[in-house]
Amino acid sequence: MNSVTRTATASARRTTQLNLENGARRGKWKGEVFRALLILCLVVAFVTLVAVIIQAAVKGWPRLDWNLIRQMPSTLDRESSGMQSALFGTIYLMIGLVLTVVPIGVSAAIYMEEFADQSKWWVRFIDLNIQNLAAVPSIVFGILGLALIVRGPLSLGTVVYAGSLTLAMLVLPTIILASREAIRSVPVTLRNGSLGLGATKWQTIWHQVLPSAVPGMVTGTILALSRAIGETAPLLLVGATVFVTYNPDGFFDGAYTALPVQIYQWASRPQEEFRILASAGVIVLLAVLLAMNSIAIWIRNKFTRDL
Amino acid sequence: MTSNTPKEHPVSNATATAETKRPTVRNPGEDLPNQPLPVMETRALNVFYGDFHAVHDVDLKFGRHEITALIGPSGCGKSTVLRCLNRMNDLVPSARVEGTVLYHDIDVYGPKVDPIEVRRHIGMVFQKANPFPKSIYDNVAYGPRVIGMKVDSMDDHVEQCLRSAALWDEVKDKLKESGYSLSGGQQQRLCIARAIATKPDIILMDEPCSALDPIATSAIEDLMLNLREEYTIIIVTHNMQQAARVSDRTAFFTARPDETTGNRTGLLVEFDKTSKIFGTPSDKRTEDYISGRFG
Amino acid sequence: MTSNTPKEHPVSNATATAETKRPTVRNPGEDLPNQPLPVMETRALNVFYGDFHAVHDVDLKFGRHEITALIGPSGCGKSTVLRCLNRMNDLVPSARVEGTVLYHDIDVYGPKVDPIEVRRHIGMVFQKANPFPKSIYDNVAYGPRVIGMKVDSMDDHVEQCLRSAALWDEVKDKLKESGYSLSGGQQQRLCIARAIATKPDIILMDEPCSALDPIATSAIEDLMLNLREEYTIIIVTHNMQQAARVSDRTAFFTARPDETTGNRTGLLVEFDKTSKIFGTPSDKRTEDYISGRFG
Amino acid sequence: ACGSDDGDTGTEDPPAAAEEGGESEGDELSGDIAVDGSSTVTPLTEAAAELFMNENPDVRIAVGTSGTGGGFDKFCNGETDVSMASREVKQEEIDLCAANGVEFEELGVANDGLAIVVNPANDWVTCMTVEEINAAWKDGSTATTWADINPDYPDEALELYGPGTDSGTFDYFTEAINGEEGNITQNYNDIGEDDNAAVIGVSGSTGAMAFIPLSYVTAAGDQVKAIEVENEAGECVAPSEETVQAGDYNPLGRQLFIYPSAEALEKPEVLAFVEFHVENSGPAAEAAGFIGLTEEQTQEALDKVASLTGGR
Amino acid sequence: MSSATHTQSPPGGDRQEPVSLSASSRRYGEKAIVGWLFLCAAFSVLVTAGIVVSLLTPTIEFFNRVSPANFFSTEAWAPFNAGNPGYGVYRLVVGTLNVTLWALVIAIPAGLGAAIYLSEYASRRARKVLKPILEVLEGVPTVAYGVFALTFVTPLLRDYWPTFLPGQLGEPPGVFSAASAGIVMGVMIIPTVASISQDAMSAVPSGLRQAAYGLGSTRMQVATKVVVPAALSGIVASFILGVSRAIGETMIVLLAAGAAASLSLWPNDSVLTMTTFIARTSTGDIGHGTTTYYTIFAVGALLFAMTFIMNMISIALVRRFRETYE
Ligand SMILES: Nc1ncnc2c1ncn2[C@@H]1O[C@H](COP(=O)(O)OP(=O)(O)OP(=O)(O)O)[C@@H](O)[C@H]1O
Ligand SMILES: Nc1ncnc2c1ncn2[C@@H]1O[C@H](COP(=O)(O)OP(=O)(O)OP(=O)(O)O)[C@@H](O)[C@H]1O
Ligand SMILES: [Mg+2]
Ligand SMILES: [Mg+2]
Ligand SMILES: O=P([O-])([O-])[O-]
Repeated sequence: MNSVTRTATASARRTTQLNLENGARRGKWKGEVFRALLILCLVVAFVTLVAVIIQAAVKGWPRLDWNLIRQMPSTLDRESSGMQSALFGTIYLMIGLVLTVVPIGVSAAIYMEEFADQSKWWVRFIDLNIQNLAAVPSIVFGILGLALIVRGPLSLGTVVYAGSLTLAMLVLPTIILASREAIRSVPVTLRNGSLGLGATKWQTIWHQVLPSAVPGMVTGTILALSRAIGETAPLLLVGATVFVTYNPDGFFDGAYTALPVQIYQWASRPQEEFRILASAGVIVLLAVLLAMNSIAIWIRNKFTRDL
Repeated sequence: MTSNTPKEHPVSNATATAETKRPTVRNPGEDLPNQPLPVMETRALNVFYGDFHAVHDVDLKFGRHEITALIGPSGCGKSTVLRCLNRMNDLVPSARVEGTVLYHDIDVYGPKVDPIEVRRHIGMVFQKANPFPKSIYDNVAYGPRVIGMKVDSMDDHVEQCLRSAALWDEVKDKLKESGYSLSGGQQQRLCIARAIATKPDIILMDEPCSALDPIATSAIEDLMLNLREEYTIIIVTHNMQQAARVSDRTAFFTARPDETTGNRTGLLVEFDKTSKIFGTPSDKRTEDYISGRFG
Repeated sequence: MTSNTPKEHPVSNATATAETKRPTVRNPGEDLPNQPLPVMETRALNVFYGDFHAVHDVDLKFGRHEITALIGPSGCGKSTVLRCLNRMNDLVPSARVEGTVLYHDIDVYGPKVDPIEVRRHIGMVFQKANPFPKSIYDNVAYGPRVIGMKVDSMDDHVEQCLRSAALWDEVKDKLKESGYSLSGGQQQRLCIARAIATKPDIILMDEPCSALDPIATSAIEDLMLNLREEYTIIIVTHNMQQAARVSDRTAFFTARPDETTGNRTGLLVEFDKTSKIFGTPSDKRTEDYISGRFG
Repeated sequence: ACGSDDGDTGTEDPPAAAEEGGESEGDELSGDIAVDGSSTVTPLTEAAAELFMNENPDVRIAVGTSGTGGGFDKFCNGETDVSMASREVKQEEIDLCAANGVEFEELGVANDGLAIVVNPANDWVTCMTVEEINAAWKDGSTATTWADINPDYPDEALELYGPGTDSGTFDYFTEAINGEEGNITQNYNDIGEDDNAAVIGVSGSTGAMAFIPLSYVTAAGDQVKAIEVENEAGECVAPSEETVQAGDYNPLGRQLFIYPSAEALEKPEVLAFVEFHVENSGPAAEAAGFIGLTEEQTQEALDKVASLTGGR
Repeated sequence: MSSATHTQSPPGGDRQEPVSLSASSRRYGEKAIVGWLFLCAAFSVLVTAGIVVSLLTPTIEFFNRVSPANFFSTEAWAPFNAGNPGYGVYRLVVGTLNVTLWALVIAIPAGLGAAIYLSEYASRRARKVLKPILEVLEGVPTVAYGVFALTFVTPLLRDYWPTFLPGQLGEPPGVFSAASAGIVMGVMIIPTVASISQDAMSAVPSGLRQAAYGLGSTRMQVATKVVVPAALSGIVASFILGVSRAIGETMIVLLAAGAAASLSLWPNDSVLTMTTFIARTSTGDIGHGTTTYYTIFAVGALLFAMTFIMNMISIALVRRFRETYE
């Protein structure tokens, strides 16, 4: 190493040091401000949820007691009125919904992922149709339910199952899309492994694909259900707008109401007691929702780690 | 960590490196018939993915109880050809196969042929070991079960397959554990055990060692040489030395770009005994490839 | 399509293949100092991904205006080491780097060092050509713009970079077209042009040719040899012949499995002049690898 | 107590309930009753239903809120036993019921008044004429300030709140004040079924005016101030229980109705409930914020029931 | 080769049985299963058909009574006015757009910002926590948001309205306002916009990001100059889907936006949206068979058509995006 090289190296070193070290780059603060703004955006969304919860909790506080879910709705006795029939109505709605929509949705997803030939125009049409259906306003499903299920061809009347069926159509696309996602995420190597052994397509699906896809499907389904549980508009149209002081006694019989409908009912009454009940009801609804979502997230985390 | 092992191999000195060097062929003087006795054969095989012409006019004969290696640069269609042999390409919706693929003189693309049945005769092992998320035992038993194979005792059958795959000693105490609990090389041998459990005639292997370390690789290579006694093996490999070590015959593919579209279509350049391909290839492109000028 | 080109290279006959063969080294007799004059250096470099120890104790010196090749089997940590040099590993959340990486004697992991600034000095070219979905012109101009580089005329600068990347003639009439409209090899050269547009000191290349055909590969290799006049180049490659053809020094890595966990940790086996590594390696493992016994 | 599988018409065979109730008393009432209709009447019927169910625990009454029109729609389709209405049934609805063979009777169950309310800070108005109200509310009204209604009023911006176009209250008000159902200015704040929103609106703005059911005035306390309305006799009358019952508070006093179907009345529990509803008008109305029936009104209603059931 | 069976074992073969490649069974069960699966997939088409039929039949009846010229006009919206009815749906559309506009003013920047944060800034662990919360947010019942708008946001707006603003803008809103509904709806839509945008951004190949970082870009430059432009069609799709959700949302506007069919784009006015009209009227007083009754379906059909078109655009954009990178 001669002295020329050494000087060159030394000067290079100095400039580099100046360059590499902090502060050399101008405008660093821009990045920080930008990041702060982004966090703010996220916070706006989250803070509102917190505000919704706090506001409902504060307002509904006087009525956040066991009577709320133990008692039936009452006009005379607003202080201890509850929403048991609404809670049960919602449970019935959900059971009817799950039994209807899960088999159809999962089957449709299997067909679209495993059997459908994407080059066929009608497959693409079904695909497009599912995607589009996923974004149709819920009130339109209410109209559909009213025209075809409550009245019209099915004429079920305003029974629980009519509500379940209406909600089923509403969440069907979500379930299909989530199940397809779950099926698609099963590694293709697993499929090839099975098919390469001479297993038939259905054997491969049944023995390899579905077991691996179940966690994803369950997660997607729970998330879809937690959407359905809060749907109000379509239920208003298909007959859940009822003051009922007893729980449903079947899927095809009698009157029912549901949590969000009961909340809406109370929220639009003049008396302060009902407003309080509405807020307390919001808390109950959110609690049910959070519970469902937590289960979904738990399932997802548990199983994605294993795969 | 510097090596203190004394060098065991005589090495040519650095000045000799200007000369073209080739991989070591396992058994150059072996008595192999000049023409394979084909158990499987392709004739004018062309494969398209949609409009893309992936493989052009491949004529190959795979000899019974031989190991045939398919080599060539990335994207030249080796895997594509391999997948045609047991109709795994049926699973790629855009794939279209032209030409004839004969298995015991039956066209596997014939109208009455059931691809499922084809795959029961021609097993497959993949690049990435893909055990099922089940126990080791169930991995091996899966094939016999789904094809409804009659076996006297499934336990015995599983044991025998694991023995054939040189895996029995390592797993015999944990047959109920998940296949995922094994190391990469063991997983790959499990996949081989799984493939032979259905008693296929031919085993296709697509770069079975490319994700494995030297020790696991050499275990699989030994296994292949043993399996050759009972099965016909066709292997795709990137590793020329591996082809040279294990195969009886080698097919060299390359890809030729289309002048107008720039799409690269794979084609068979040369097919011959392995010793010939690595010794005195008759095509300049083979020569270039095995001497490492590209790929 | 059989070749009718007469063979241009003398070939050793098949019986000679039992001897170990090695890639051809470009310039074995070149006058290269025995020790590199390091512009960059790693000392006891260890990298972890979460709990997984990916790379163990790497000491390397990268010489000014030299091409250094990192070779070794898949998963031995070549890319990991390369990414440490310009702190690209910062972007992998689980990655943790221990040891020292010196650039002009400054620790690039030092407390006051801004990783953005490091990357402005040490450019990078990736395995898969990754042009931005923008015009060819904007691809090249992107770097100078984001770092706020002062150039007299951006047009001239872009032209000069494209010329340096041996791409100008092919694209000069379609600078406004998308970078995606180019072929694979052209895209890779575009990425090189983009990397040199910010006038870095060092260029890191991670398997820049592995997805390219022979012609494109050789264009990039020629380009590297030219760029060496102005830049220090560090290249990771799977293709030993490529390392032999282009590099001045070669570092050979391998991976050693942990006895209890089975996790494979990468380590540096040997680092020397390329002619030495491919001629008379001093480690058995290097020997095994370059003679194709695994990998 | 699920009487029958036919959800539309409820229980048809009372004995079924006896089995299920398991009570010793044979005359214990049981069965399901489906009531639907006016949102105005809903609290009243809910109260009556609750009181009734306290005495007859095996009877289950479901009260829906589809609005007067929606209620008749279901009622005439045979989906409900009793329909609640805040106005008299319309000809189309009569026709629809007739087409489906549904016979019914109209029973008054309470009195209600529509109150005109203003902000408590409004000190310029105590009594308005129908013409003044009309000037503010009629279709095509150009009044934007109180002065536009009557030059004596201050130049305060006028802000109007009223129930939704879909409510019986709306129909009643438009007919009584503007002479034609649905005739209303484009410039009012439609607060839908939520009459309380009108209270909030009026309490928040000095120049606001709204029409709401009298019951909501009571519930609203002193957030709003109800004003007097000059009746047909030219007297300024404040809305109150007495003035409404007496019919002095006109044209904004009204009766609320239920419409049981003849078929439903054949079921003893429905008959019992309807009679109970009429007889207990006072307590129910009090609970729901309405005004009970006078004795004559009660008797008239009971007579109608009797005539429909042939004195059963 | 017509037969799939070859009885002659090839020379040197050790396989004694004949080789057969014909199907060993017809697998009817399998075919039946596929048939069932197809029916399930086709069921979704049936649902759409059901929607179209249930909307179209009464809509045709509506247009038998009211001319399309009247419906698609700026005339008064007074379907209840027996004496002087008006069916100018334009007012409802404007009302809907008013609320949508204010929703988007909130949702687009916040949703995009949240998406950029999640995709480019958040650590994997943070993302694993935040993304599910976002999903929970997407599932918060709109009736809860509606109650919140009515009982919290509205009073807040009325008390703290910037009255120093000139003209109409300075007047505090009433009990019902587009602003209250719009703001809450905007917050409701943030998760939708954020999660689709984030999907689009995370689908941008990491190679592009690495290239940009490798050139010495800052995180902000990578996000704004590389990732967002590369994911643009997916991001726009999320905006359009957000619009579509805003247009179709019912409970918030039902509770908070009021029902005055005013032709106004001011945030402090009360407006009547298409969904409010449908929900109100179909649970309201009107008799079956009246023209007003059919109006519900005409408005419903228009709502469906509008959201349908937006969904299609959004789907097409997402598809284009996917095609670029998959
Ligand atoms: N499913 C597919 N759809 C479309 N093109 C495909 C598909 N599979 C492979 N190709 C294309 O066909 C050509 C041949 O691919 P193939 O996988 O057979 O090559 P290969 O020789 O096995 O390469 P490698 O060594 O990388 O595995 C390539 O250009 C590839 O891009
Ligand atoms: N982001 C990551 N997170 C966790 N582990 C990683 C990550 N990247 C690499 N690894 C692991 O680190 C080890 C070294 O990987 P690296 O990519 O550096 O190897 P390589 O020598 O470049 O291999 P190749 O030749 O296949 O590119 C491998 O075992 C790999 O699985
Ligand atoms: Mg391949
Ligand atoms: Mg690498
Ligand atoms: O529900 P209504 O009383 O307004 O018809």
